[in-house]
Formats: sequence, C-alpha cells, structure tokens
Amino acid sequence: MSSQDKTAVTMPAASGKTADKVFRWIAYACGILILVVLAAVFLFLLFRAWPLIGGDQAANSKTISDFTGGKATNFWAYVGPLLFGTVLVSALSLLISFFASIGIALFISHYAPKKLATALSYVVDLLAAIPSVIYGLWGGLILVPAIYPFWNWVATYLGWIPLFNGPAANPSRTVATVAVVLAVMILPIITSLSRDIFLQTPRLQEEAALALGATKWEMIKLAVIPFGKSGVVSASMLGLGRALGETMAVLMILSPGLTYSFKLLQASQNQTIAANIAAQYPEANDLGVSVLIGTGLVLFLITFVVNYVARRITEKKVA
Amino acid sequence: MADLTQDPKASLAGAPVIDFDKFKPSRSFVASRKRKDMAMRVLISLAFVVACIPLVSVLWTTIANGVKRLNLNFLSYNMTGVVGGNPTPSGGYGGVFHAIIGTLEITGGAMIISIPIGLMCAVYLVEYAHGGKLAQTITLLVDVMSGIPSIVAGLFAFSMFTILIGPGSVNGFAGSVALSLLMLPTVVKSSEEMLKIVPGDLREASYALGVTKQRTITKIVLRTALPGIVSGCILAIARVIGETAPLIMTAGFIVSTNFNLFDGKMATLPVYVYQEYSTLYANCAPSAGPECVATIPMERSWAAALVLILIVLILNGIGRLVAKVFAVKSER
Amino acid sequence: MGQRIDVNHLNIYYGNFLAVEDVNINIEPNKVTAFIGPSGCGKSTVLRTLDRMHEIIPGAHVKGEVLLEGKNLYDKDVDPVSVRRDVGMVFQRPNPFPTMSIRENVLAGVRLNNRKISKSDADDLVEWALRGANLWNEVKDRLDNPGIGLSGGQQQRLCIARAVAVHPQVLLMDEPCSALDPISTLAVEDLIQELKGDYTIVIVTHNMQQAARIADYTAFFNLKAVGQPGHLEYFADTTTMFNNPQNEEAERYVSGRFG
Amino acid sequence: MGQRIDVNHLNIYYGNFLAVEDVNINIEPNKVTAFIGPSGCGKSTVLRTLDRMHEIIPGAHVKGEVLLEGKNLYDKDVDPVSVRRDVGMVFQRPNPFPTMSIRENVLAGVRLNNRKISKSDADDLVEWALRGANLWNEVKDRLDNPGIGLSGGQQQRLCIARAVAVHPQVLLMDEPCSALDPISTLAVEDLIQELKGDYTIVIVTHNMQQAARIADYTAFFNLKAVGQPGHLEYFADTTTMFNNPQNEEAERYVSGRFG
Amino acid sequence: ACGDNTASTDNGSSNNNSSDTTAKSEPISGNFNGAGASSQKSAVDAWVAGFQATNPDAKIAYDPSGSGSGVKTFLTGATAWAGSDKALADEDVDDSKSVCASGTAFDIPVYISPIAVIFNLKGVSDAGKHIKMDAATIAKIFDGKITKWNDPAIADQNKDLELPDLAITVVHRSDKSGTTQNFVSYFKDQAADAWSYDLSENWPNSVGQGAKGTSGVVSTVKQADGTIGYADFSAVGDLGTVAVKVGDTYNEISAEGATKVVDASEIDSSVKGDNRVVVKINHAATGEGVYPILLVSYMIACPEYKDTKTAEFAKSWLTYVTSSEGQKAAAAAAGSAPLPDAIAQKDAASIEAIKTK
Ligand SMILES: Nc1ncnc2c1ncn2[C@@H]1O[C@H](COP(=O)(O)OP(=O)(O)OP(=O)(O)O)[C@@H](O)[C@H]1O
Ligand SMILES: Nc1ncnc2c1ncn2[C@@H]1O[C@H](COP(=O)(O)OP(=O)(O)OP(=O)(O)O)[C@@H](O)[C@H]1O
Ligand SMILES: [Mg+2]
Ligand SMILES: [Mg+2]
Ligand SMILES: O=P([O-])([O-])[O-]
Repeated sequence: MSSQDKTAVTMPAASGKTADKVFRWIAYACGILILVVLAAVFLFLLFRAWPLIGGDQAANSKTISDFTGGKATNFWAYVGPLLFGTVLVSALSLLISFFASIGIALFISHYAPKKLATALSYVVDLLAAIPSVIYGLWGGLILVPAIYPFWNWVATYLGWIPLFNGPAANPSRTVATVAVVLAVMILPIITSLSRDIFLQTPRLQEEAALALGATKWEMIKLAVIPFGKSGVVSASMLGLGRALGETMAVLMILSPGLTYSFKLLQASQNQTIAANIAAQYPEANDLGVSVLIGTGLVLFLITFVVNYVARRITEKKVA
Repeated sequence: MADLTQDPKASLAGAPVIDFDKFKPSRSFVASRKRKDMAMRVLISLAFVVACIPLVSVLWTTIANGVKRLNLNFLSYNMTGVVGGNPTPSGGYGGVFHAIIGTLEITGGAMIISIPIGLMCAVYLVEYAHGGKLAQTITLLVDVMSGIPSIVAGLFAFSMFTILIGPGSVNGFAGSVALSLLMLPTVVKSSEEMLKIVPGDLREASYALGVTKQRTITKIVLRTALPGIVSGCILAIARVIGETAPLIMTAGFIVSTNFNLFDGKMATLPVYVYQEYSTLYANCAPSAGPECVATIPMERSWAAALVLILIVLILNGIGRLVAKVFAVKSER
Repeated sequence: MGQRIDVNHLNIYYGNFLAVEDVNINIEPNKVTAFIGPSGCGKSTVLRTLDRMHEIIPGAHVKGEVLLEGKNLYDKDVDPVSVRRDVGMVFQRPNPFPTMSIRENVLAGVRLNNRKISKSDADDLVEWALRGANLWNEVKDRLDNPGIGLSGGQQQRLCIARAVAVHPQVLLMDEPCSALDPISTLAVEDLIQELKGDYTIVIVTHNMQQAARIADYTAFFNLKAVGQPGHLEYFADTTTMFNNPQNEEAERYVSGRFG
Repeated sequence: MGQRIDVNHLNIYYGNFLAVEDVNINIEPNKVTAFIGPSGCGKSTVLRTLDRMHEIIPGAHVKGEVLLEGKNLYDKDVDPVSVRRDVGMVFQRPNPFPTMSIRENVLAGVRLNNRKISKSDADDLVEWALRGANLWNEVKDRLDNPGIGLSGGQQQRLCIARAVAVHPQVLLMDEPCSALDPISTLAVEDLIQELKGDYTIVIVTHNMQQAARIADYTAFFNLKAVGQPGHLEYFADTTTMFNNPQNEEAERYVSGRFG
Repeated sequence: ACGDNTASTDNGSSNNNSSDTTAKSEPISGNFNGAGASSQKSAVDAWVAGFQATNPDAKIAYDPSGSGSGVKTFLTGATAWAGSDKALADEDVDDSKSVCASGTAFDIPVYISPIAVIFNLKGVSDAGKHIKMDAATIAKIFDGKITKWNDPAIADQNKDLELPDLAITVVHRSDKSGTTQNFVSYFKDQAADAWSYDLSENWPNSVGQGAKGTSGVVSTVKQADGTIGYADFSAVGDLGTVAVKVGDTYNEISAEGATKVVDASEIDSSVKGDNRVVVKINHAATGEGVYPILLVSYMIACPEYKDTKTAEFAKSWLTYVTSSEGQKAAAAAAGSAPLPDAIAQKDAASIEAIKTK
C-alpha cells in the first residue's frame, strides 16, 4: 500500500462547534414552538371569547337569542345542540366510511394486482387532496337530488327504526346526506393512511400465517389487522377530526336546526359548530363574533379531547 | 449453559400423547373456510367498487362541468370589469388569474412558515429529544393538532391579527398563518417518519468520521430523507390548498389581482369557487344577446374547482419528480 | 411420519427472471437434508417452492414438478392452503405473532383448521408442541405472556412449536439459526436432530459446520454468475459432501470455506 | 502510523445499567487485536468507547480512562468529534451513504467536515484510499456510480476506504464480515492484514476462526449471566488464546465453539 | 393590475357609458375598498366597471362579506364605504365618530331589488305559470300553517290551476340575511295576524328547510317538486314566481313594481344622525304593477374622511352609483330597480355633504 500521504488536509480546530449549538437550539425552539402555538390558539380564542364570560350577560343573551330566533338565551343552551349535531354528523360519517376505507385499503394492499394497486393508490391520494368546497358543490348539487329516492325507500321500509323516521325530507338536505358526503370526503384520507400501514405489515408475519396454512383472509386476520389496528385507529381519528371540523360541505348542504334530534332523514334537525360559525360570521356584530369564537373554542376543546383520548388509547395498545 | 444442553429426550418424556385426528379439519370446515375466504374477497372488492361510485362521481362532475369554461382566457384574466353574464372585451367571461395568484402566494406563505418549523421540530424529536417527556408531549400535541378544525384555525388567525394589528386587518398573510397551523402537524409527522427511517447506521458512519452532529443531520440525515420529506410536504400543501372557510375569514375576497401578500384582500381559488356558487346566476338584460350567459357563475365555479384539482395534480407531479430526482439509489 | 419429496425438472421464476434452473432432487423421509451454497444461488427460493410459498410473491411461478409422496403439489386441483398445512415452515428470523400469547401462538395454526378445540385438548397440544420444541420448561409458567417477550432463540423455538403443532409431514427451515447466538443455535440444532424422528426436515444454512453437524444429506447449490440462474450443483450424503465430494465446485466451496 | 491504546478501569454504562465492568487492556500499535466472546458480553460496547461513539446513545456514559498515546480521550477538554477523526470505525453492516457516489463516499469524511480540498488532491485521496482498501481496480471506472450499487463485500471495503481517507491512527471494526459471504470475507480479511502496517486495528468478531486467522492478540470477554455486566475475562496473544489458553472459561469457549 | 379586463363591457346590454371622452375635471386614482351586503355584489361589479371607465386609475375592491361584516369593517376605518341591507343602528352611528374625521356616518339607498317568492311545482312552474297569493297566504305557508298545495286558501285564489295534493316544502335562508328581514317585514305589515314573530334577520321558525345564501335557497327549491322559497329577483332563473296580491289585483314581480313602492314610501326622519336617507318601505302601496316585497340596500359613508383622497373618491363614487347612469348599469347587471327620482335627489343632497377639501 502506498504509504505516502499525498494529501495535505489541514484540520481546523473544533470547527462547527457553534454551528452545532445554534442548530440544536433552533431545533429545540421549533419543538417548543408547537406547544406555544397550541397554547396561543387557545389563548387567542379565549381572549376573543372573553366577553361571553366576563362581559355584559344581558347583551350576551340578547345576541344569542338573536342568533337562534329566541330559542336559546344562554351560551350552553346554544352550543349544546350544535355540539350534538357536530358529533352526530361526524360519528355517522366515520361509521359509514370506516369499513369502506378498510375494505379499499385492503383491496389495494393485498388484493389488487400490483399495477392496479399503484394506479389506485395515486387516485386515492389525489382524492384525499380534493378541497372540501368541491365536495360541497357535488353534495349540494348532485348528491342531494340523486339520493332522495334511496332515503325515501329507507324511510318507507325502515321507518320503524327511530333513526329513520319518515317522511324523508325532499330535497334531502339532511344529516344523513351530509354524513354520506363527509364519509366520501374522509374516505380517501382514512384509506390512504390505512393502506400505508397495511403495506408495512412485516412480510415475515404474513408469511408466518400463510405457512401455517391460512387462507388469504385468515392471513389478514392473523397478521395484517393486528399489526395495523392502532394505525387504523389513528387514521380514523384523523378522518373524524376532519369531519368534526368540516365547514363548507356542511354549510352548502345541510338544512340546519338546533335540536337534540336523531331523525337523520328529516331536515332542519341539527347543525354543526363549524358550519354555524361560517353561516353566522359574516353578519355577526362584535359580540356575535365573540359568541361564535366561543363555540369555536368548544369545538377546539372537543377535537382536542377526542384526539387526546384516542392517542392515549392507541399508545397503550402499541406499548 | 448446562441447563440448556440437558438431555432433550427428558423434555419430551412427560409430553402428553396427542391424537392429531382431533385437530384435523373436517371436510365441510375446509370448504367453509374457502367460502369465507371467497366471501371476504368479494366483499372487499365490493367495498372498493361501491366506494368508487361517489368518488368517481365527484371527479367526473368536476371535470365534466369544469372543462366547459376552462381555457387560457379563464386562466389569464381576473374578475374586474365583469358585469353580469356579459363577455369581457377579451372575449372571455372573467377568470381566476387573481385567485390562482392568491392561492399560490397564500399557500406559499404557509409553506414558508410551516415547513422550516415543522422540519426542525421533527429534527428535534428524532435527533435530539430521544423520546423524553417533552418529546412525548410534543408528539402527542402534534397528533392532537392534526385534528384542529380549519375554521378554528381561521378564527385563530383572525383573532390574532385583530389583537396584534388591530381590527379589520384582512390580508393574505393572515390566511397563510391559518393554513400553516393546519399544515404544521402534517409536516412534522411526515418528516418525523422520514427521519426515523433513515438508518441509524448512516448517522453512526458519519459521526465515526468525525463529523459534527449538525453537519451529520443536514448533510446526511436530511439529505437521505429528502425525497420522503418532499412528498410529505406536498401532501401537507395539498391538504390546505383547498381550505375555504379560514380564508374567507382571513384573506377575504376581491375581484382584482393583488400581488401583495401583506396588504389587502386576496382572492383564492376555493373562495372563488364558493363566491361564484353563491352568485349562482348572472343577470342578463332582456335586450341582451346570446353572448350573455346567465349561468356563467356556476360554470366559472366548476371551472375554478377543476383548476384547483389540476393544481393539486401538478403539485403531486412535482413532488413525485423531485422525489425521483433526489431518490436514494438503492438498486443493486 | 415424514413424507418424501421428489423434485423433478423444477424451474423457478420471479416474473420473467429465471432464478433457479432445472432442479432434480429426492428428499428422503425422516432425514435432515441441508441446502448450502453461496448467497443468491437460490437456496431459499427452492425451499419455498416445496410448500408453494414461492407463489405468494407477485409474478413468481414455477415450471416442473414437486411430488409429495408421489402427488404433484403443483397440480391444478391442489389447494396451496392445504399444502402449507402438510408442509410446515420456519423462517430465518423468528416471527411469532406479536399480539398473541405464547399459548395462542402455538395454537394459531391449529385454530385455523379447527375452531372447536376443547380447552384440555388445547392444553395438551400446547404442552406437546412446546416440549417438542424444547421450550416447555422455559415457558410453562408464563404461557399467557406475549410471545414477543421471549429471547431470540426462544422465539425461534416457539415458531418451531407453532409449526409442529399443526402436525405437518415435512418441516422446512430457512437459516433458522442465522439470527441466533451460539447457545440458542445449539438448542435449535438439538431440536432438529430430535424432530427428524417425526418429520422430513429440509434446512437452508449458510454455515457449513452446521450442515455437517446436523444433516444426513447435503445439497450444494451454485450459480455461475450474478444475474444467472442458480442450479443444484451437487447432492450427496453429508459425509461424502464434506469429506470426499465428487464435484470440483463443491470441493472448492466446502474446503475454501471461512464463514 | 498506528497509536497505542491503554484502557484503565473502564466501566461502561447504558443509563444506570452497568454493561461492562472494569476493563483493563493494552492495545499494541500496528497490531490486530480481536475481541471475542458470547453475544451480549459487551464486545461492541467496549469497542465503541475507544472512539467515544458510545456516548451518542442517550444516557450512555463511561467511568475510567482510555489513553490514546497517553492522552485520556475522556478528559474534559477533549472534543469527541476530533477523537473520532483520529480513530476510524467500520461497522458490522456496510453503510455507504446512499445519496453519494463511490467517490463522494470516500471523500465524505473530508467534505462533511467542510474542509476545502482541490480537485486534484481529492482525486489523489480517492485513489489512495481505494487502493488502500483493495477496491481501486474494481471501481476505478465507475467512481461516479452510487456507492450503494456495489456488492456487500465491495461496500464494506468502500466503508474501510472512507474510514481510511480521514487518516486515522486507529481503525475499529465491529464484526466487519458478519454480513458478508465467504468470498467477500476473504477480501476483507486480506485487507486487514495489509492495513495493520499503517494502523492499530481492533476487530470484534463472532467467528473464532477469523480471530485465529487475522489477529495478533485476542481478548476474550464474558458475562456471568444475562443482565450481569460483561467483563474482560482473558487477554493473550492469539496463538496462546487458541492453543493453550490459561483461562478455563476461555478454553471452554474456544474449544466448545459452534458459531 | 395584471389580468384585469381593462375596458368596461361595451357590448350587449344597455350600460353604455363607455365614454372615454366624458369630461371629468379630475379623474380619481388610487386603491379603494368597500365591503358589505352580498346582495349588492352584481350591482357593484357593474358600478365598478362603469366608474373605472371614467376613472381608469381607480382600483376598487368590494368584498361581499355580508352587511354586518361590512359595517363592522367600515367602522374600523379599513374601507371607504360599506354596503348594507339595513339602515345603520344607533350604536353604529355613535361608533362612526371615531372613523369619520367629523360628524357621523350616514346611509343612503342605492339598490332596490324585488324579492321573488319562488316555487317549484310540476305542471305549474315548469309550464311558466304563476301562482297567485295574498300576503296572509304566503305568511301562513311560510309559518307552516298551510301545508298542502291544494289547500283551499291557495286553490281559491288560483281557480285556473290544477293544484296537486302535495306537501309544501318551505325553503328559507339559514344564515343571517337582509333578504329574510325584508321578506318577513312584508308579512308584519300586510299580514300581521298570520305572522307573530319579531322582525329579525334570522329565520324565526323551524318550518321546512334552511339553506345558506340566496344560491342555497334557489338550488334547494330547484331540487324537489313542491318547494317554495324566497330570493333576490336576480337569482330566480327559470323557477316559478308568485304573483302577489296588491289591492285587488295580483301583480307579478317586476323591478318597476319595486321602484313604485319606494316612490310611495316615506323617508324615516326619526333616525339618529345627519344626512341619513332611510326608507320606511310602504308595503301597503297600491297601484298598477306595484310589487310590494322588496329589499332596499344602502351604502354607508362618512361626511368627512381623514384622507381627502378617500373623500373625493367616496363623493364621486356615490354620485355615480346614484346617478341614472349608474342605476341603469345596475339594472342591466343585477336586474335591480332604479331609484325613484325623489330618493335620488335626497341621496344627492347627502352626498353633497361629503367634504373634499
Ligand atoms: N422477491 C424476489 N423478486 C425477485 N427476485 C428475487 C426475489 N427473491 C430472490 N430473488 C432472486 O432470486 C435469486 C435467488 O435468491 P435466494 O434468496 O433464493 O438466494 P439464497 O441462496 O437464499 O441467498 P441467501 O443465502 O442470501 O439467502 C437471487 O438472484 C435473488 O436476487
Ligand atoms: N443501546 C443500548 N441500550 C441499553 N443497553 C444496551 C444497548 N446496547 C447494548 N446494550 C447492552 O449492553 C450489553 C453489551 O452489549 P453489546 O452489544 O456490547 O454486546 P456484544 O458482545 O457486542 O454482543 P453481540 O455479539 O450480540 O454484538 C448487553 O447486555 C446489551 O443488552
Ligand atoms: Mg436465503
Ligand atoms: Mg456487537
Ligand atoms: O344579501 P343577504 O343579506 O340576503 O345575504
């Protein structure tokens, strides 16, 4: 080996030490910033919603009564049905999309031929990025008239179930229709994430199952589902989060109401917080905006709690 | 070692005698398993087909309604001087130029805010925090943050600017702030995943060469993860580029082109889609000729929606391209 | 009892790529047959054709015959699922099902075949399989703990227990010890010696010493160049293979070893 | 030229867990010293303390001294980054930087440290290092191809070239051949024999034959039980270690081997 | 700026004021913002185009964010004027002191638009026929008291129509809206017995379905047989409209009909503040072609601005908007009703109060 060292490389002493420190601090600061941002969201909203708590209560109840046509005069009576509607609509949409999403995700990850799967993956990713205002347009203009016969059929034959009490509203600008639109909207999101997780199932696990003489479905049950469970749960939570906060699609489709009603096929039963904010915000005065921000704060807290609880649950499962 | 090399026979000595016929599947059971497998196959394929119907319908409706007005004129003019259903001097019926500019600038602003922060946050989580208490809290909160409703983000940006700048401050940048709030968790999460899958080997290899941590991270770790980070960011952009409600609140709506992100209202594509939908009909005076199109607002709305989808598509394409160019060549 | 396997003119493909060419080999029942050869020569690939695990890779297929006691596994009317029930497989890296307890892991295969197993039958089977896999004494007090909590060597033996619990006729093992430390390796090697009383065993190994220690027959696979298909170069009983091989390539490989 | 290393009363911790206890060893310059011992006894751990790579694991720290030509690496004023420049390291699995070409990989140590180097100097350095790693002839025509495109053995030699290019005095290798096939292993072993003219080499290996083939001195590490700290059981020149060890445990390990 | 459709439209309809030669002493230049009522949007589009024809360097942006939001923004000083579907509230007038350089803000009517009662009924609306109703009938329908299309209350007024035994689906606005307030104020005045609710911009009962915005109402009405709703005349499209009983006749909707009502209305002189022109709509107006359901929308400005340029703009802008030229442009673009001369003169007097020096 040539022992002659031809290269003249000088070594700068301790170079990069400060850069190292600065970089570290920037990274640290950015980590902290996340906490600061969340706190800021909370505080700014609280600050703007403060007149609700600290302000003139008579003015508040007048504002709220103005919003609701006299149906509610205090904040909780106002936000209660809104919260109910929000949860109802998003829970329904999650219910509808969950199984379909898992089905599609499994189809792409384990059933479809490779070429088709690649193409489908791409389409799903694209669909996941379609703006909700387009789902709103589609839902309001195409789906509403198209789905009425189906709801009518449901109301006629399944009307004995309180949920499906008829007569089905026509046009069906109802919770049921909105739930379908939101389901279609969050379907690609849940699908896309679930597919990624299913694809990550260790080959070894799958082969272990197959080598034991499992059919494909049994293999999925043995290896894929247990592996993907917590990921699918968090994907669903993300979908649920989207549904909880969806504004435009609901605004453009739902005929709102302020009741605690489960009548999915009838109009003017429920309203969601997000859509309500969007509907009332343009014409609201200062106090009105405070009330709306107050409802937004409630929505924020609810999504926070839902997500927090869900993450905690999945975390435990993983550990 | 001794107890492991024990006489193996001894271990089998007490073993129960097993009648394996008991565990043999009955013929009908084998058949039923097969049937079940088939049933699930059909069910899953069916789930796919059924779910495809609405999704295809969404795409199809947008494309079918959108292509009608989608042309160069539509892309290169704004909505100033568009009156009723009448054509403009350029021969079109107004367009989305201003909204495209707004969408690009506002999303660009959101990118500039959230990508560095998100990326550095991911760097902190993966490279520095090592799963400490703070890191766990941040991870959890990032997850939770991904559930923030967009309208809340809008309210936040609106409140923040009202409080900090003063009431009535509407500008594109406030929209950027709202969107960056929505983007941030996606950026952090995806970057984090991507950094995590950079093999520890490479870091060690770099450290072992006497490279500082900062250079190891920027030149090895980030560089190796780059394709994944880019696709993650594109995904995050796609996630926010279609947000409507927060932008109505923060950036407002105008008909002319505004290039200044920091001053004045800014139109964006989703808001444009919504505004045109809200207009629904343009008036045509009874005397107006056939060139006056009463249904033009809805047509513009669909066309703008299609433009939005195309932008998302192009972004995806760019993302894929970038990912490919910077891809880690792993083929042997 | 173990069954014999006869492989006739087997060509194995990944898509259009011919990975292994024209394999002919007779695997004796109740013996241990080892596959050795340089990396990439197709040992794993051949092994996986013996229980039709090969075809789960998209595009992978074979031409030729694999006869299990005279019945061609690749006949049209043969269900791969039932083939895999008769031919068990153990992998290079231990892969217990992470969500299942030790007990459930052992029973996983059996439960697929027969859902209605009485508790006492199941208990007996678990004990039998774990004893068979030389693991009973180590885990009998914690059968309900997750299988993933065991050490690597224990996990590998658990996987063997899981495979034998279905009572296959043949047991295929793809480098079952390569991820294990020497002590665990010893435990698994002992186990293989013992199992051959009941099963036909085929084992892939990188480690010639291991082959020499445990195999009755040894098959030496080789490949002419990277990108070329692998082939079976030489097949002999183990003593011949290591002491007096009648094949120049095999001789070179066996003697020039340093793995 | 290589430098000598003296390890005095070194205790190595992962957090609160004492992984290796009271190591005392003198590593001669320009010799190959091999670390052997059962899995988990702390071979890798000790090796990594010799260039302060140990401490990049969160919570990991040491007590005791490691003297490189008499200077304690763990003195307060010593920058670990510069230690790592003096002491090179090669890992178990070849790990070329996947984003870099062969040439860039070799230059990585220089370039990543932001040192300016002229094109011709760089060319010289690349050739020198690759020749040193016995790889020049195989890759000289494709220096701009990705390093990851090489075969395993070539990659490992590329990593050695990369380590050598920074001009270390000491070269640490943690099971550098365990992921390689026999032919690549031979190439790397040859290289090690050659490199010891210029460097002090410490190599961890699972493979006693390998130690016997290439090492001048061999250190046998052991541990009493899992969960207990490992320790240096016996250190001797290689001939003694394998032919006539003066330590019972070492004797048992060396003779009862089955790796 | 970039992408602007430079010249105003000069083909087709009647808003031909594209007079490059119009001798205006000093064209206005600069950037000016307005915000407010969405109802005015189409009209403002036309006004901006018309205004820019003579003041090509004036850049005017209008955000149809809603009346409330428009007034709010105006009171922060961020806009030169606001559009609103209702007159200023007393607090707003007080608040405006801090925005206007002196005096208080005033509102003038600029946009009058009839509100159509639209319906979708097979065999009637698609045949281009109108349904006749009086105020009480409409009120009862919208209050859920009349639920069938063949209810005698309707049938008696429409002997010539075959009305089906079909449930009526009421469609109303779900958002806060000036249209709603103007619509129900017609009931309050003309059918007080049938309409017991307080006047509000929110829909008061939970009959039927709510929809967001005029477009929501129109598209909902379109989507099913048997629906009835209300919407700005310009958004009616091919839906059926109700002919409303005025005096003894049933009058179809028309812009002129709305102008006549305003002409017959008084100016509310009791309002707080100077220069304000607030119309007390006289829903009881009668006469040929009178159409009593309408919306009067205002523009709000300051008598003196902190910035003279803005003042000059506001003055010139409002002058144009209320001019017959401007009104014609709006009529062509939005189907609105031109301001009656009397109102236009009052507007002009108020506009004259804007100090530009
Ligand atoms: N999934 C696959 N797709 C395509 N080619 C494959 C696949 N798996 C293996 N091959 C190719 O088939 C050939 C044989 O591979 P195989 O894994 O059977 O070798 P092996 O002898 O088991 O090697 P090793 O000792 O490294 O496990 C190789 O050329 C390999 O590249
Ligand atoms: N990152 C770590 N964190 C905590 N403990 C560790 C870590 N790495 C190793 N250990 C522990 O330190 C001890 C020594 O491990 P080490 O990897 O040095 O052993 P080894 O002799 O190199 O084993 P092998 O031959 O398997 O590589 C073991 O008990 C191991 O569990
Ligand atoms: Mg293999
Ligand atoms: Mg080690
Ligand atoms: O213009 P609106 O108040 O009816 O929305």
